[in-house]
Amino acid sequence: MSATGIIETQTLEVSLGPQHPSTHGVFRMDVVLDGEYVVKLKPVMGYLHRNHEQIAEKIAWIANMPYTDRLDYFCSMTNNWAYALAVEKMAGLKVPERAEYIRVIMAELTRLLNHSCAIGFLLSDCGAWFTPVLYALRERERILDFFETVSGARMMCNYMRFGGVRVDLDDQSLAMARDIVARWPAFLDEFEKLMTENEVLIARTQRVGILPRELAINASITGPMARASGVEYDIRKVDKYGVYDRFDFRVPVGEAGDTFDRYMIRILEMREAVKILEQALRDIPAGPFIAPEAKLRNFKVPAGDGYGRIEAPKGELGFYLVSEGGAKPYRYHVRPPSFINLTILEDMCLGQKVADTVIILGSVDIVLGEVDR
Amino acid sequence: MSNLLGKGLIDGLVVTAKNFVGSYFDGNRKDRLFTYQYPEERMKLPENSRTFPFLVYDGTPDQLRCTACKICETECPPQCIYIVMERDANGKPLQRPRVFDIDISVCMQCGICAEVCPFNAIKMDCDFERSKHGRFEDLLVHLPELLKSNEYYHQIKSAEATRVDATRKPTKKPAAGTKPEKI
Amino acid sequence: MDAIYQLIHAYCPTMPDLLALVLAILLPIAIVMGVFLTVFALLTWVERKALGRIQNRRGPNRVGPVGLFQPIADGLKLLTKEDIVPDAADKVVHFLAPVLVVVPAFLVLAVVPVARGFVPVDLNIGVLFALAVSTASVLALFMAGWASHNKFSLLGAMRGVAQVVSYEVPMVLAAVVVLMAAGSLSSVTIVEAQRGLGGWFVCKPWGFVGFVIFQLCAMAEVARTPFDLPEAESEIVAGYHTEYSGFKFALFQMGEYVAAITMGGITVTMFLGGYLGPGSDLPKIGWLISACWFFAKFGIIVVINIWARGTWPRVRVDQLLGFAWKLLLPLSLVNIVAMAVWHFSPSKLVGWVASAVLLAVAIVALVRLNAGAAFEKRSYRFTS
Amino acid sequence: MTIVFLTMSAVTVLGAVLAVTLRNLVHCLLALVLFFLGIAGHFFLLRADFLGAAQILIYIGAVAVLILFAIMLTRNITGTEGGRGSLGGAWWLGVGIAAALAGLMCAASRRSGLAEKLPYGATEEGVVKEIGRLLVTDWVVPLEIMAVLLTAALIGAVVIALEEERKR
Repeated sequence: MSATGIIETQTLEVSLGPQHPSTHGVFRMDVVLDGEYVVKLKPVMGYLHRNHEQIAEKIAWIANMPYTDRLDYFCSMTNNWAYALAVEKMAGLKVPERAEYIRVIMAELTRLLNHSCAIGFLLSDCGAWFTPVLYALRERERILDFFETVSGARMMCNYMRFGGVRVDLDDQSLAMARDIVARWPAFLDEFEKLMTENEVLIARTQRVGILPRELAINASITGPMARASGVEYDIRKVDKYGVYDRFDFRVPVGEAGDTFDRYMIRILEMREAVKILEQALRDIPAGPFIAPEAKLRNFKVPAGDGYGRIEAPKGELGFYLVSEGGAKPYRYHVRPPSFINLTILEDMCLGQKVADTVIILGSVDIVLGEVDR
Repeated sequence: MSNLLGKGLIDGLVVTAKNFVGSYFDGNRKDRLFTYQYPEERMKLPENSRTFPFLVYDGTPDQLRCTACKICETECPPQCIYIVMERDANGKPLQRPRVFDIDISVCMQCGICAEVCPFNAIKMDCDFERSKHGRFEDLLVHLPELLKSNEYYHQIKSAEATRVDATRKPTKKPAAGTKPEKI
Repeated sequence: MDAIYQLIHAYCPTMPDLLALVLAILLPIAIVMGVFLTVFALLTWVERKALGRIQNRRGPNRVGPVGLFQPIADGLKLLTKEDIVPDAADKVVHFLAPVLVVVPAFLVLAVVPVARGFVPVDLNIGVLFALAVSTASVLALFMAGWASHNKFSLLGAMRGVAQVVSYEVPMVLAAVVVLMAAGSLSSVTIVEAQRGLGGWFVCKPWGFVGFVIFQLCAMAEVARTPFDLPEAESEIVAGYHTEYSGFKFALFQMGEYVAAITMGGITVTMFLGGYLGPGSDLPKIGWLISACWFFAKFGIIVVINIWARGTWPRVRVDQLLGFAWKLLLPLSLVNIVAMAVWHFSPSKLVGWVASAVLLAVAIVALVRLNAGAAFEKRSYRFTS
Repeated sequence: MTIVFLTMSAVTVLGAVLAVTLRNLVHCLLALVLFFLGIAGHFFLLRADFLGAAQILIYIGAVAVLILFAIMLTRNITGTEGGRGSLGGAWWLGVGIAAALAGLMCAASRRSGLAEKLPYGATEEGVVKEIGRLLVTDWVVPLEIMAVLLTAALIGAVVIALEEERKR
């Protein structure tokens, strides 16, 4: 059933979501179908809007930290870091070396956690009946245990502080982290053996949802998605924030920019993240974990503005803050990677089939908490 | 594909078979069957873990550390704490709360109240079994329910409690006007 | 039937003839229904348990010992649930669809020889009957999808119809090989034709290819992963039974399961030697041993189904149909030729080699033809 | 047996009547399927098991589905419009044509002596075999003509599909 000169068929408008098993939350796609082909797709966002930016402008600088946990609830550590980075830039706080290392460890563990779950859910969208997801969750559990031991909470860590981190890593938790990192390559091998060469997966993902390089740049796509399209852009390399210039790691870049590339780039990035973690856990210096001049209460940021950005697992996560010198931000703006990456969903989905829209959406790797804020 | 077509499918089957068989010979539970069978077995929570706040008292419940300074009330991100200071017959403030309510349906367990408290009076609990039948009144926790002894604090978080006790030793009960310790 | 009739006469000579006749008809039906409904309930438990272990979970373990009573609990739950019919639905068709799903599934059971001398109805066209009746489920799919007045349902139904119709063709053609070998359409005769060491049809080149084709088609026919498109939950919610709840939903699940069971039974009968096996011919307890053999072989099919479901992703609609028309259909035609080669070859060895070579060449050629440009090996560059 | 025959006939006739009188096209199709089922039942009743099974396999499994796709392709896909014109004033014409056709078929089958040629005496097992034998001996020419026709149709379908593929 396709639109040709021979038989005129009617299009069918289907609303995928907000209650749909694989829209990764309350997200809606208004899809116009011709048979099984997508001729039009409109992403509808905002079901999870909760006034994140407005709330932030009403409360103290530090009180915002737990709110950033809830942006991308998979990666609270990197959210914390981006926000802390922006504030530190404005306040001119110097972060002690040990804290920088701890931050790198946390961020890279978050990357492992996010990517493994992202591809797990992508495969689940392909119909692999939750097996890959549960393998990913099994490994994620270790990282979450580690996060809980260190920060007190599994997902809403609220761990970073302006000028450092809240709790130091003791030897026991460092050993825990080393154990996780040591296990990870084996898990990746198992995962890859399970799926990467699976013919069904290849047939489903190769040349599906192609994002051309130019479009990726023009739409300011970042993160693994941009790199899968061949854009060599990684803020860890560009900005060298934190202590990333001390680690030896490579950035994988894809060619075709299709769903399969986005899947593979994530796996390769995890392998690189393991390398970074090994180095960071080996080299972590002793010293204070928070800047001595940093304080929690009555914290004021000098007037001015600042933009702090990091390479979050999903892409560039930025916080643009304006201060009037008071105890609260005057303006607080988030540049969430999944929101920006989601804007070109229609371009990737046109001409594909309904079944493909779901896996293309899965390969974008969105978290609605961040998209809608 | 350089290798044989269908190899990927077989490889996947091998992995799932290994996991299937492995789950029966899984000595260390965390390797494969990582779920806890909740009501029968409980997770051992690490010391740092935090759920809802509680108020620490030394000895008897009337010797609570809280001075109703309202720092936690102002710093609380979702504004879920409500404090009214006790006053005597003449209207003189008594440095302890008459009302201390926490709406745990709003509380987001961030632990900032415990961090900012200069008197180590409010701490984070480890008890996650707080479900109630009602949605509103039942989840509004009042002062008597919030009070927990220092012994309880030692019981759930011994290292942290010992550290706190060490810093508190010199001044048993902070006098009015004591500078809050720097954090 | 006659045997039971005689038996009843022998033990209760006073019973009126008509009653004895009715009993003789109803008794096998009751036995078959009872056995297969138990198998159905047990199988849902086995599947959930096995999938759980595959996925590092425990599976159901709360109701009864190791969760054995879970199917009963599920049934009770679904029975007590509210039955919701959408306002815009076509009420009559919406009601009829779940019924129509279950009926053909059970009808097929009538021709499956479960043990030696035990087949509810030994139709002389047994296999054809089974294939024909199982096709009728197409209609139920369509009725459910269309009557629900839901776009997801309709999409699922159209997918289901296209899928079942497409896979029917290679399935019947794969079955033709067996019919040629056995020279009969009767299920009992087909089983008896597989006597002897290595007599199972699956042990022969054409039989093996036929078995693989038939098994794949059977999986597609009853919408099991990786061909579960009509109810692909990540794409179209629940497909054609999106708008069903309560016991109607249970009927859909049951219909599907029973269809899967009967398809497994047919596969066992046609390719795996049915109830045959060492000891199945013993005089007194032979029927019991043969039943054990049947269910053991049936277990193999179940394992294949569950294992595939726990591992493989789902294919896409066009790939699914392309697989049927471009690969399975030509292969099954070549398979018939291979059977002819086998039949007319002068000696067994020549037949073996000739048909095996023919099939191997056909498989390689077809795979090459279809997968020529489909899969590419990717390499990634790294910047540092 | 008479009761069974009468019920079956009633169902068959009911299906046929509903198929032409119902307003919703999909309902008509379902009624038609009921009619097909009735015919299959008649075959089973006459101990023509093979024909009965073939009737189900071909008419319900294939023909009905074909009509279904035709309806889905030409009408509103969700079937919301439903209705169509009533029987119309020309119903007597249809009845007339149907009667004439039925008469013609009866006469033709009686004249040709087809009935005598069919393998009545064969055992149950033999019916299928006999049908198969007749198809490739006595009736081989019609069979081959049919095969050529179907192949031509198949090739035509492939050509049309290829054309569409090229356009896309």
